[in-house]
Amino acid sequence: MTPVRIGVPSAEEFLEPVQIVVEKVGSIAGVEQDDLTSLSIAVLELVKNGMEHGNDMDPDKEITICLEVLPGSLRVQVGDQGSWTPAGDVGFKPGEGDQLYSDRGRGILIARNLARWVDFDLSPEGKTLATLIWPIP
Amino acid sequence: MTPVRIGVPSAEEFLEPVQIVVEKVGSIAGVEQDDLTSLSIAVLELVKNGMEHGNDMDPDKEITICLEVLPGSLRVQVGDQGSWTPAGDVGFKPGEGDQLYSDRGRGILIARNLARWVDFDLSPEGKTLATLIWPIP
Amino acid sequence: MKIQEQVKDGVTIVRLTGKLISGPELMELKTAFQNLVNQDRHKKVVLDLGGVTWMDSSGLGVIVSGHTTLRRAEGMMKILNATKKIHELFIITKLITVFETFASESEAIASFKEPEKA
Amino acid sequence: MKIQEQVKDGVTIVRLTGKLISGPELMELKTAFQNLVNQDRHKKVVLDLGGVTWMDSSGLGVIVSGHTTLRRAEGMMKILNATKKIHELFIITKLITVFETFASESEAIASFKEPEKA
Ligand SMILES: Nc1ncnc2c1ncn2[C@@H]1O[C@H](COP(=O)(O)OP(=O)(O)O)[C@@H](O)[C@H]1O
Ligand SMILES: Nc1ncnc2c1ncn2[C@@H]1O[C@H](COP(=O)(O)OP(=O)(O)O)[C@@H](O)[C@H]1O
Repeated sequence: MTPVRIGVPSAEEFLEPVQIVVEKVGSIAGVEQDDLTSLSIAVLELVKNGMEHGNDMDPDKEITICLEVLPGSLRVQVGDQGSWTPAGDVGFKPGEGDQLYSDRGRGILIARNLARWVDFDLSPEGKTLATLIWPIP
Repeated sequence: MTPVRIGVPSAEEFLEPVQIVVEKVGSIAGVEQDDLTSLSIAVLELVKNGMEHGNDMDPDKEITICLEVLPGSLRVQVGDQGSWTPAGDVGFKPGEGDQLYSDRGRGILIARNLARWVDFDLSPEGKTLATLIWPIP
Repeated sequence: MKIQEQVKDGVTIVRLTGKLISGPELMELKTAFQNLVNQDRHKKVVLDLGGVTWMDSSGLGVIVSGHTTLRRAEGMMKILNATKKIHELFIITKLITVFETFASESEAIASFKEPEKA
Repeated sequence: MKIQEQVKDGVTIVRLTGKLISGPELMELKTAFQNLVNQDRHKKVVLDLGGVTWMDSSGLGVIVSGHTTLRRAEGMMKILNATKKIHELFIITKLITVFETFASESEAIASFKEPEKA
Protein backbone atom coordinates (compact mmCIF):
# COMPACT_ATOMS: atom_id res chain seq x y z
CA MET A 1 0.00 0.00 0.00
CA THR A 2 1.35 3.39 -0.97
CA PRO A 3 1.86 5.76 2.01
CA VAL A 4 -0.83 8.24 2.95
CA ARG A 5 0.45 11.79 2.63
CA ILE A 6 -1.14 14.97 3.89
CA GLY A 7 0.11 18.51 3.55
CA VAL A 8 -1.74 21.29 5.35
CA PRO A 9 -1.22 24.97 6.15
CA SER A 10 0.03 25.72 9.67
CA ALA A 11 -3.33 26.61 11.16
CA GLU A 12 -5.27 25.04 14.01
CA GLU A 13 -8.38 24.33 11.94
CA PHE A 14 -6.47 21.62 10.07
CA LEU A 15 -5.72 19.65 13.22
CA GLU A 16 -9.07 17.89 13.27
CA PRO A 17 -8.99 16.69 9.64
CA VAL A 18 -5.48 15.37 10.28
CA GLN A 19 -6.66 13.64 13.44
CA ILE A 20 -9.46 11.95 11.51
CA VAL A 21 -7.16 10.77 8.73
CA VAL A 22 -4.56 9.48 11.20
CA GLU A 23 -7.15 7.39 13.05
CA LYS A 24 -8.56 6.07 9.78
CA VAL A 25 -5.12 5.00 8.56
CA GLY A 26 -4.34 3.55 11.98
CA SER A 27 -7.53 1.54 11.86
CA ILE A 28 -6.75 0.23 8.36
CA ALA A 29 -3.20 -0.59 9.49
CA GLY A 30 -4.60 -2.72 12.31
CA VAL A 31 -4.07 -0.48 15.33
CA GLU A 32 -6.53 -1.62 17.99
CA GLN A 33 -9.76 0.38 18.12
CA ASP A 34 -9.03 1.29 21.70
CA ASP A 35 -5.60 2.75 20.84
CA LEU A 36 -6.61 4.93 17.89
CA THR A 37 -7.15 7.98 20.09
CA SER A 38 -3.72 7.57 21.67
CA LEU A 39 -2.17 7.28 18.21
CA SER A 40 -3.81 10.46 16.97
CA ILE A 41 -2.97 12.33 20.19
CA ALA A 42 0.72 11.40 19.82
CA VAL A 43 0.80 12.40 16.14
CA LEU A 44 -1.03 15.68 16.74
CA GLU A 45 1.48 16.64 19.43
CA LEU A 46 4.13 16.50 16.71
CA VAL A 47 1.94 18.28 14.18
CA LYS A 48 1.18 21.11 16.63
CA ASN A 49 4.90 21.46 17.42
CA GLY A 50 5.73 21.67 13.74
CA MET A 51 3.03 24.31 13.21
CA GLU A 52 4.01 26.35 16.27
CA HIS A 53 7.75 26.01 16.67
CA GLY A 54 8.83 25.08 13.16
CA ASN A 55 6.43 27.20 11.11
CA ASP A 56 5.39 29.97 13.56
CA MET A 57 1.72 29.24 12.79
CA ASP A 58 2.24 30.78 9.34
CA PRO A 59 -0.52 29.38 7.07
CA ASP A 60 1.80 29.86 4.11
CA LYS A 61 4.12 27.26 5.62
CA GLU A 62 3.20 23.64 5.06
CA ILE A 63 3.19 20.79 7.55
CA THR A 64 3.51 17.37 5.96
CA ILE A 65 2.38 14.13 7.49
CA CYS A 66 3.33 10.81 5.93
CA LEU A 67 1.86 7.57 7.25
CA GLU A 68 3.42 4.33 6.10
CA VAL A 69 2.47 0.79 7.02
CA LEU A 70 5.65 -1.27 7.57
CA PRO A 71 5.92 -4.85 8.80
CA GLY A 72 4.95 -4.72 12.46
CA SER A 73 4.67 -0.98 12.68
CA LEU A 74 3.03 2.17 11.43
CA ARG A 75 5.59 4.90 10.78
CA VAL A 76 4.43 8.50 10.89
CA GLN A 77 6.70 11.32 9.75
CA VAL A 78 5.84 14.93 10.41
CA GLY A 79 7.81 17.59 8.59
CA ASP A 80 7.87 21.36 9.02
CA GLN A 81 9.82 24.22 7.43
CA GLY A 82 12.21 24.79 10.34
CA SER A 83 15.67 23.32 10.90
CA TRP A 84 15.51 22.30 14.51
CA THR A 85 16.95 19.21 16.10
CA PRO A 86 16.95 18.67 19.81
CA ALA A 87 20.17 19.61 21.62
CA GLY A 88 20.28 16.89 24.25
CA ASP A 89 17.10 16.15 26.20
CA VAL A 90 13.85 17.66 25.00
CA GLY A 91 10.47 17.89 26.56
CA PHE A 92 9.19 18.32 30.06
CA LYS A 93 10.26 16.42 33.10
CA PRO A 94 7.25 17.16 35.23
CA GLY A 95 7.81 17.04 38.94
CA GLU A 96 10.98 19.05 38.65
CA GLY A 97 10.47 22.72 39.52
CA ASP A 98 7.67 24.80 38.08
CA GLN A 99 6.92 22.56 35.15
CA LEU A 100 4.19 20.69 36.97
CA TYR A 101 1.93 23.77 36.89
CA SER A 102 2.96 25.10 33.49
CA ASP A 103 0.06 25.63 31.14
CA ARG A 104 2.03 24.36 28.17
CA GLY A 105 4.75 21.86 27.31
CA ARG A 106 4.02 18.15 27.80
CA GLY A 107 3.68 17.49 24.04
CA ILE A 108 6.83 15.45 23.48
CA LEU A 109 6.44 13.84 26.90
CA ILE A 110 2.98 12.59 25.93
CA ALA A 111 3.97 11.51 22.41
CA ARG A 112 6.96 9.56 23.74
CA ASN A 113 4.92 7.84 26.41
CA LEU A 114 2.14 6.83 24.08
CA ALA A 115 4.14 5.76 21.02
CA ARG A 116 6.81 3.07 20.87
CA TRP A 117 9.34 5.60 19.65
CA VAL A 118 9.54 9.30 18.79
CA ASP A 119 12.57 11.14 17.53
CA PHE A 120 13.61 14.19 15.54
CA ASP A 121 16.01 14.55 12.69
CA LEU A 122 16.73 16.70 9.69
CA SER A 123 15.39 15.70 6.28
CA PRO A 124 17.81 15.50 3.34
CA GLU A 125 16.74 19.11 2.65
CA GLY A 126 17.75 20.14 6.16
CA LYS A 127 14.21 20.53 7.55
CA THR A 128 12.90 19.18 10.85
CA LEU A 129 11.39 15.73 10.50
CA ALA A 130 9.77 14.05 13.48
CA THR A 131 9.38 10.27 13.28
CA LEU A 132 6.93 8.27 15.33
CA ILE A 133 6.68 4.48 15.38
CA TRP A 134 3.51 2.72 16.48
CA PRO A 135 3.39 -1.06 16.85
CA ILE A 136 0.84 -2.99 14.79
CA PRO A 137 0.03 -6.72 14.89
CA MET B 1 -2.48 29.82 2.57
CA THR B 2 -0.47 26.90 1.26
CA PRO B 3 -2.57 24.33 -0.64
CA VAL B 4 -3.90 21.27 1.15
CA ARG B 5 -2.48 18.08 -0.37
CA ILE B 6 -3.58 14.55 0.20
CA GLY B 7 -2.15 11.37 -1.26
CA VAL B 8 -3.93 8.09 -0.60
CA PRO B 9 -3.79 4.50 -1.86
CA SER B 10 -6.42 3.56 -4.42
CA ALA B 11 -8.80 1.86 -2.02
CA GLU B 12 -12.38 2.65 -1.10
CA GLU B 13 -11.70 3.01 2.62
CA PHE B 14 -9.84 6.25 1.91
CA LEU B 15 -12.84 7.92 0.30
CA GLU B 16 -14.40 8.97 3.58
CA PRO B 17 -11.26 10.64 5.03
CA VAL B 18 -10.88 12.49 1.73
CA GLN B 19 -14.53 13.55 1.87
CA ILE B 20 -14.07 14.90 5.38
CA VAL B 21 -10.93 16.85 4.47
CA VAL B 22 -12.53 18.27 1.32
CA GLU B 23 -15.53 19.58 3.27
CA LYS B 24 -13.26 21.01 5.96
CA VAL B 25 -11.16 22.87 3.40
CA GLY B 26 -14.30 23.99 1.58
CA SER B 27 -15.68 25.35 4.82
CA ILE B 28 -12.45 27.24 5.59
CA ALA B 29 -12.40 28.57 2.01
CA GLY B 30 -15.89 29.98 2.51
CA VAL B 31 -18.06 27.52 0.60
CA GLU B 32 -21.57 27.81 2.03
CA GLN B 33 -22.42 25.24 4.68
CA ASP B 34 -25.29 24.04 2.53
CA ASP B 35 -23.02 23.37 -0.46
CA LEU B 36 -20.25 21.45 1.28
CA THR B 37 -21.86 18.10 0.55
CA SER B 38 -22.20 18.94 -3.14
CA LEU B 39 -18.55 19.97 -3.24
CA SER B 40 -17.37 16.73 -1.67
CA ILE B 41 -19.68 14.65 -3.89
CA ALA B 42 -18.23 16.29 -7.01
CA VAL B 43 -14.64 15.81 -5.84
CA LEU B 44 -15.19 12.21 -4.79
CA GLU B 45 -16.61 11.40 -8.25
CA LEU B 46 -13.21 12.39 -9.64
CA VAL B 47 -11.31 10.57 -6.92
CA LYS B 48 -13.29 7.36 -7.50
CA ASN B 49 -12.65 7.63 -11.25
CA GLY B 50 -8.94 8.05 -10.64
CA MET B 51 -8.89 5.03 -8.33
CA GLU B 52 -10.96 2.84 -10.64
CA HIS B 53 -10.10 3.82 -14.18
CA GLY B 54 -6.67 5.41 -13.73
CA ASN B 55 -5.23 3.14 -11.03
CA ASP B 56 -7.31 -0.07 -11.36
CA MET B 57 -8.02 0.05 -7.61
CA ASP B 58 -4.39 -0.90 -7.00
CA PRO B 59 -3.54 0.22 -3.43
CA ASP B 60 0.09 0.58 -4.50
CA LYS B 61 -0.99 3.35 -6.87
CA GLU B 62 -1.47 6.77 -5.35
CA ILE B 63 -4.31 9.23 -5.90
CA THR B 64 -3.39 12.82 -5.16
CA ILE B 65 -5.82 15.56 -4.27
CA CYS B 66 -4.68 19.17 -4.12
CA LEU B 67 -7.03 21.88 -2.86
CA GLU B 68 -6.05 25.48 -3.43
CA VAL B 69 -7.90 28.62 -2.46
CA LEU B 70 -7.71 31.15 -5.30
CA PRO B 71 -9.41 34.53 -5.55
CA GLY B 72 -13.10 33.74 -6.06
CA SER B 73 -12.67 30.01 -6.34
CA LEU B 74 -11.51 26.81 -4.78
CA ARG B 75 -9.49 24.72 -7.24
CA VAL B 76 -9.29 20.98 -6.70
CA GLN B 77 -6.93 18.83 -8.72
CA VAL B 78 -7.14 15.06 -8.66
CA GLY B 79 -4.25 13.09 -10.10
CA ASP B 80 -3.92 9.38 -10.82
CA GLN B 81 -1.23 7.16 -12.39
CA GLY B 82 -2.96 6.68 -15.74
CA SER B 83 -2.54 8.69 -18.92
CA TRP B 84 -6.11 9.21 -20.02
CA THR B 85 -7.65 12.28 -21.54
CA PRO B 86 -11.17 12.31 -22.86
CA ALA B 87 -11.51 11.78 -26.61
CA GLY B 88 -14.41 14.09 -27.33
CA ASP B 89 -17.44 13.94 -25.05
CA VAL B 90 -17.20 12.02 -21.83
CA GLY B 91 -19.76 10.95 -19.34
CA PHE B 92 -23.34 9.84 -19.52
CA LYS B 93 -26.13 11.51 -21.41
CA PRO B 94 -29.00 9.93 -19.55
CA GLY B 95 -32.21 9.67 -21.46
CA GLU B 96 -30.43 8.37 -24.52
CA GLY B 97 -30.67 4.61 -24.86
CA ASP B 98 -29.96 2.21 -22.00
CA GLN B 99 -28.01 4.64 -19.93
CA LEU B 100 -30.99 5.70 -17.86
CA TYR B 101 -31.10 2.27 -16.15
CA SER B 102 -27.38 1.62 -15.98
CA ASP B 103 -26.14 0.86 -12.49
CA ARG B 104 -22.97 2.86 -13.04
CA GLY B 105 -21.69 5.92 -14.88
CA ARG B 106 -23.11 9.32 -13.91
CA GLY B 107 -19.89 10.38 -12.11
CA ILE B 108 -18.69 13.04 -14.52
CA LEU B 109 -22.27 14.09 -15.24
CA ILE B 110 -22.83 14.78 -11.54
CA ALA B 111 -19.45 16.46 -10.98
CA ARG B 112 -19.99 18.75 -13.98
CA ASN B 113 -23.49 19.70 -12.88
CA LEU B 114 -22.52 20.47 -9.31
CA ALA B 115 -19.21 22.28 -9.88
CA ARG B 116 -18.66 25.42 -11.91
CA TRP B 117 -16.18 23.61 -14.13
CA VAL B 118 -14.61 20.16 -14.45
CA ASP B 119 -12.05 19.10 -17.01
CA PHE B 120 -9.28 16.60 -17.62
CA ASP B 121 -5.76 17.09 -18.78
CA LEU B 122 -2.33 15.52 -18.61
CA SER B 123 0.13 16.67 -15.97
CA PRO B 124 3.64 17.71 -17.05
CA GLU B 125 4.60 14.08 -16.28
CA GLY B 126 1.91 12.81 -18.66
CA LYS B 127 -0.52 11.58 -15.98
CA THR B 128 -4.26 12.21 -15.85
CA LEU B 129 -5.11 15.32 -13.87
CA ALA B 130 -8.75 16.27 -13.29
CA THR B 131 -9.42 19.89 -12.36
CA LEU B 132 -12.55 21.11 -10.62
CA ILE B 133 -13.41 24.73 -9.93
CA TRP B 134 -15.87 25.69 -7.19
CA PRO B 135 -16.97 29.32 -6.72
CA ILE B 136 -16.34 30.99 -3.37
CA PRO B 137 -17.41 34.42 -2.17
CA MET C 1 -24.76 3.87 6.65
CA LYS C 2 -27.49 1.98 8.49
CA ILE C 3 -30.28 -0.07 6.89
CA GLN C 4 -33.53 -0.60 8.77
CA GLU C 5 -36.66 -2.32 7.53
CA GLN C 6 -40.22 -1.95 8.64
CA VAL C 7 -43.46 -3.33 7.21
CA LYS C 8 -46.56 -1.12 7.21
CA ASP C 9 -49.84 -2.01 5.48
CA GLY C 10 -48.02 -4.65 3.45
CA VAL C 11 -45.43 -2.14 2.26
CA THR C 12 -41.77 -2.70 3.16
CA ILE C 13 -40.09 0.54 4.12
CA VAL C 14 -36.32 0.40 3.80
CA ARG C 15 -34.83 3.26 5.81
CA LEU C 16 -31.28 4.36 5.13
CA THR C 17 -29.36 6.64 7.44
CA GLY C 18 -25.85 8.10 7.30
CA LYS C 19 -23.40 8.26 4.43
CA LEU C 20 -23.90 6.13 1.31
CA ILE C 21 -20.23 6.08 0.38
CA SER C 22 -18.64 3.42 -1.88
CA GLY C 23 -17.53 0.32 -0.03
CA PRO C 24 -18.80 -2.82 1.69
CA GLU C 25 -21.82 -0.99 3.10
CA LEU C 26 -23.17 -0.25 -0.36
CA MET C 27 -22.82 -3.94 -1.18
CA GLU C 28 -24.97 -4.69 1.88
CA LEU C 29 -27.67 -2.49 0.45
CA LYS C 30 -27.49 -4.37 -2.84
CA THR C 31 -27.93 -7.63 -0.92
CA ALA C 32 -30.83 -6.14 1.03
CA PHE C 33 -32.73 -5.51 -2.23
CA GLN C 34 -32.02 -9.07 -3.39
CA ASN C 35 -33.28 -10.39 -0.04
CA LEU C 36 -36.56 -8.52 -0.49
CA VAL C 37 -37.13 -10.57 -3.65
CA ASN C 38 -36.02 -13.83 -2.01
CA GLN C 39 -38.47 -13.20 0.86
CA ASP C 40 -41.26 -12.18 -1.50
CA ARG C 41 -41.48 -8.71 0.02
CA HIS C 42 -40.53 -6.88 -3.17
CA LYS C 43 -43.94 -6.04 -4.57
CA LYS C 44 -44.32 -2.82 -2.57
CA VAL C 45 -41.14 -1.16 -1.41
CA VAL C 46 -40.51 2.37 -0.18
CA LEU C 47 -36.90 3.53 0.11
CA ASP C 48 -36.71 6.20 2.80
CA LEU C 49 -33.69 8.44 2.16
CA GLY C 50 -34.65 10.95 4.87
CA GLY C 51 -31.65 10.13 7.03
CA VAL C 52 -29.09 10.01 4.23
CA THR C 53 -26.53 12.78 4.70
CA TRP C 54 -24.24 11.97 1.77
CA MET C 55 -24.64 10.06 -1.47
CA ASP C 56 -23.01 10.05 -4.88
CA SER C 57 -23.22 8.20 -8.20
CA SER C 58 -22.28 4.89 -6.54
CA GLY C 59 -25.24 5.17 -4.19
CA LEU C 60 -27.52 6.04 -7.10
CA GLY C 61 -26.09 3.03 -8.96
CA VAL C 62 -27.07 0.65 -6.16
CA ILE C 63 -30.55 2.17 -5.97
CA VAL C 64 -31.02 1.75 -9.74
CA SER C 65 -29.73 -1.80 -9.60
CA GLY C 66 -32.14 -2.48 -6.71
CA HIS C 67 -34.94 -1.06 -8.82
CA THR C 68 -33.97 -3.41 -11.65
CA THR C 69 -33.78 -6.42 -9.31
CA LEU C 70 -37.28 -5.65 -8.01
CA ARG C 71 -38.78 -4.90 -11.44
CA ARG C 72 -37.50 -8.20 -12.86
CA ALA C 73 -39.54 -9.96 -10.16
CA GLU C 74 -42.45 -7.61 -10.84
CA GLY C 75 -41.82 -5.56 -7.73
CA MET C 76 -41.81 -1.82 -7.35
CA MET C 77 -39.75 0.70 -5.40
CA LYS C 78 -40.65 4.30 -4.61
CA ILE C 79 -38.47 6.98 -3.05
CA LEU C 80 -39.37 8.79 0.16
CA ASN C 81 -37.97 11.91 1.85
CA ALA C 82 -35.02 12.62 -0.44
CA THR C 83 -33.45 15.84 0.84
CA LYS C 84 -33.17 18.81 -1.49
CA LYS C 85 -29.55 17.94 -2.30
CA ILE C 86 -30.29 14.29 -3.02
CA HIS C 87 -33.35 15.17 -5.06
CA GLU C 88 -31.00 17.32 -7.15
CA LEU C 89 -28.95 14.21 -7.97
CA PHE C 90 -32.09 12.43 -9.21
CA ILE C 91 -32.81 15.42 -11.44
CA ILE C 92 -29.27 15.78 -12.82
CA THR C 93 -29.20 12.10 -13.75
CA LYS C 94 -32.81 12.08 -15.02
CA LEU C 95 -33.52 9.23 -12.57
CA ILE C 96 -36.42 11.37 -11.50
CA THR C 97 -38.17 9.97 -14.59
CA VAL C 98 -37.66 6.42 -13.30
CA PHE C 99 -38.77 6.78 -9.68
CA GLU C 100 -41.94 8.05 -8.09
CA THR C 101 -40.87 10.27 -5.18
CA PHE C 102 -42.80 11.24 -2.05
CA ALA C 103 -42.31 13.64 0.83
CA SER C 104 -44.85 11.90 3.09
CA GLU C 105 -44.69 8.32 4.25
CA SER C 106 -48.44 7.83 4.36
CA GLU C 107 -48.80 9.09 0.80
CA ALA C 108 -46.01 6.80 -0.36
CA ILE C 109 -47.77 3.84 1.28
CA ALA C 110 -51.20 4.87 -0.02
CA SER C 111 -49.84 5.12 -3.56
CA PHE C 112 -49.55 1.31 -3.64
CA LYS C 113 -53.29 0.83 -2.99
CA GLU C 114 -55.48 -0.30 -5.89
CA PRO C 115 -57.63 2.60 -7.03
CA GLU C 116 -61.12 2.27 -5.55
CA LYS C 117 -63.75 1.10 -8.00
CA ALA C 118 -66.20 3.93 -8.69
CA MET D 1 -16.48 20.50 22.25
CA LYS D 2 -19.47 21.57 24.34
CA ILE D 3 -19.36 23.24 27.77
CA GLN D 4 -22.32 22.90 30.12
CA GLU D 5 -22.59 24.13 33.68
CA GLN D 6 -24.79 22.95 36.50
CA VAL D 7 -24.86 23.86 40.19
CA LYS D 8 -25.54 21.12 42.75
CA ASP D 9 -25.27 21.59 46.52
CA GLY D 10 -23.28 24.76 45.95
CA VAL D 11 -20.78 22.97 43.70
CA THR D 12 -20.43 24.10 40.07
CA ILE D 13 -20.12 21.13 37.75
CA VAL D 14 -18.55 22.03 34.42
CA ARG D 15 -19.32 19.29 31.94
CA LEU D 16 -17.24 18.98 28.78
CA THR D 17 -18.27 16.83 25.85
CA GLY D 18 -16.65 16.10 22.50
CA LYS D 19 -13.12 16.76 21.31
CA LEU D 20 -10.85 19.14 23.22
CA ILE D 21 -8.71 20.01 20.20
CA SER D 22 -6.59 23.20 19.92
CA GLY D 23 -8.49 26.18 18.62
CA PRO D 24 -11.11 28.77 19.56
CA GLU D 25 -13.10 26.24 21.56
CA LEU D 26 -10.25 25.71 24.01
CA MET D 27 -10.08 29.48 24.48
CA GLU D 28 -13.78 29.39 25.39
CA LEU D 29 -13.00 26.91 28.10
CA LYS D 30 -10.28 29.21 29.43
CA THR D 31 -12.81 32.05 29.53
CA ALA D 32 -15.32 29.80 31.27
CA PHE D 33 -12.88 29.24 34.14
CA GLN D 34 -12.23 32.99 34.40
CA ASN D 35 -15.99 33.61 34.48
CA LEU D 36 -16.38 31.23 37.41
CA VAL D 37 -14.07 33.50 39.38
CA ASN D 38 -15.82 36.67 38.18
CA GLN D 39 -19.16 35.22 39.26
CA ASP D 40 -17.77 34.00 42.58
CA ARG D 41 -18.59 30.38 41.76
CA HIS D 42 -14.99 29.21 41.85
CA LYS D 43 -14.72 27.92 45.41
CA LYS D 44 -16.09 24.48 44.60
CA VAL D 45 -15.74 23.31 41.00
CA VAL D 46 -15.97 19.83 39.51
CA LEU D 47 -14.76 19.36 35.94
CA ASP D 48 -16.65 16.45 34.40
CA LEU D 49 -14.59 14.92 31.57
CA GLY D 50 -16.93 11.95 31.11
CA GLY D 51 -18.02 13.05 27.65
CA VAL D 52 -14.58 14.01 26.36
CA THR D 53 -13.59 11.73 23.49
CA TRP D 54 -10.26 13.33 22.59
CA MET D 55 -7.80 15.53 24.43
CA ASP D 56 -4.09 16.28 24.23
CA SER D 57 -1.47 18.50 25.90
CA SER D 58 -3.29 21.67 24.85
CA GLY D 59 -6.43 20.53 26.63
CA LEU D 60 -4.39 19.63 29.70
CA GLY D 61 -2.77 23.07 29.48
CA VAL D 62 -6.12 24.83 29.63
CA ILE D 63 -7.23 22.67 32.55
CA VAL D 64 -4.02 23.47 34.46
CA SER D 65 -4.37 27.16 33.68
CA GLY D 66 -7.99 27.00 34.89
CA HIS D 67 -6.76 25.33 38.06
CA THR D 68 -4.26 28.17 38.56
CA THR D 69 -6.91 30.83 37.91
CA LEU D 70 -9.18 29.25 40.52
CA ARG D 71 -6.41 28.68 43.09
CA ARG D 72 -5.29 32.30 42.90
CA ALA D 73 -8.80 33.27 43.97
CA GLU D 74 -8.74 30.54 46.59
CA GLY D 75 -11.00 28.28 44.58
CA MET D 76 -10.64 24.57 43.95
CA MET D 77 -11.24 22.27 40.99
CA LYS D 78 -11.57 18.50 41.06
CA ILE D 79 -11.75 16.10 38.13
CA LEU D 80 -14.68 13.75 37.50
CA ASN D 81 -15.13 10.77 35.18
CA ALA D 82 -11.87 10.93 33.23
CA THR D 83 -11.90 7.91 30.89
CA LYS D 84 -9.08 5.39 31.14
CA LYS D 85 -7.25 7.04 28.23
CA ILE D 86 -7.54 10.54 29.67
CA HIS D 87 -6.57 9.35 33.12
CA GLU D 88 -3.43 7.98 31.46
CA LEU D 89 -2.53 11.50 30.29
CA PHE D 90 -2.85 12.80 33.86
CA ILE D 91 -0.48 10.05 34.98
CA ILE D 92 2.09 10.55 32.20
CA THR D 93 2.27 14.26 32.97
CA LYS D 94 2.16 13.75 36.75
CA LEU D 95 -0.86 16.08 36.86
CA ILE D 96 -2.46 13.29 38.83
CA THR D 97 -0.49 14.71 41.78
CA VAL D 98 -2.19 18.11 41.27
CA PHE D 99 -5.83 17.09 40.91
CA GLU D 100 -8.13 15.04 43.04
CA THR D 101 -10.02 12.70 40.69
CA PHE D 102 -13.38 10.99 41.16
CA ALA D 103 -15.41 8.39 39.33
CA SER D 104 -18.69 9.31 41.01
CA GLU D 105 -20.38 12.69 40.91
CA SER D 106 -21.87 12.42 44.39
CA GLU D 107 -18.50 11.58 45.88
CA ALA D 108 -16.90 14.50 44.05
CA ILE D 109 -19.57 16.83 45.43
CA ALA D 110 -19.38 15.34 48.93
CA SER D 111 -15.62 15.82 48.99
CA PHE D 112 -16.17 19.59 49.25
CA LYS D 113 -18.16 19.25 52.49
CA GLU D 114 -16.51 20.32 55.74
CA PRO D 115 -15.72 17.26 57.83
CA GLU D 116 -18.41 16.84 60.54
CA LYS D 117 -17.33 17.81 64.02
CA ALA D 118 -17.11 14.73 66.23
N1 LIG E 1 9.15 20.95 15.24
C1 LIG E 1 9.82 21.69 16.14
N2 LIG E 1 10.57 22.74 15.75
C2 LIG E 1 11.24 23.51 16.66
N3 LIG E 1 11.22 23.27 17.98
C3 LIG E 1 10.51 22.24 18.45
C4 LIG E 1 9.77 21.39 17.56
N4 LIG E 1 9.17 20.44 18.30
C5 LIG E 1 9.51 20.69 19.59
N5 LIG E 1 10.31 21.77 19.69
C6 LIG E 1 10.91 22.32 20.93
O1 LIG E 1 10.73 21.39 21.98
C7 LIG E 1 10.01 22.01 23.07
C8 LIG E 1 9.14 21.01 23.79
O2 LIG E 1 8.03 20.64 23.02
P1 LIG E 1 6.70 20.10 23.70
O3 LIG E 1 7.07 19.08 24.70
O4 LIG E 1 5.78 19.64 22.64
O5 LIG E 1 6.09 21.35 24.48
P2 LIG E 1 5.56 22.74 23.88
O6 LIG E 1 5.42 22.58 22.41
O7 LIG E 1 4.21 22.94 24.51
O8 LIG E 1 6.55 23.74 24.30
C9 LIG E 1 9.25 23.16 22.42
O9 LIG E 1 8.95 24.18 23.35
C10 LIG E 1 10.23 23.61 21.35
O10 LIG E 1 11.23 24.46 21.90
N1 LIG F 1 -9.27 9.21 -14.28
C1 LIG F 1 -9.72 8.50 -15.33
N2 LIG F 1 -8.90 7.66 -16.01
C2 LIG F 1 -9.35 6.93 -17.05
N3 LIG F 1 -10.62 6.99 -17.51
C3 LIG F 1 -11.50 7.80 -16.90
C4 LIG F 1 -11.10 8.60 -15.79
N4 LIG F 1 -12.17 9.32 -15.41
C5 LIG F 1 -13.18 8.98 -16.22
N5 LIG F 1 -12.80 8.06 -17.13
C6 LIG F 1 -13.63 7.48 -18.22
O1 LIG F 1 -14.83 8.21 -18.30
C7 LIG F 1 -15.96 7.33 -18.14
C8 LIG F 1 -17.12 8.04 -17.50
O2 LIG F 1 -16.86 8.30 -16.14
P1 LIG F 1 -18.08 8.47 -15.13
O3 LIG F 1 -19.03 9.40 -15.71
O4 LIG F 1 -17.50 8.87 -13.81
O5 LIG F 1 -18.74 7.05 -15.00
P2 LIG F 1 -18.13 5.66 -14.46
O6 LIG F 1 -16.83 5.97 -13.78
O7 LIG F 1 -19.13 5.10 -13.51
O8 LIG F 1 -17.96 4.79 -15.68
C9 LIG F 1 -15.41 6.16 -17.36
O9 LIG F 1 -16.16 4.99 -17.55
C10 LIG F 1 -14.00 6.04 -17.91
O10 LIG F 1 -14.00 5.34 -19.12
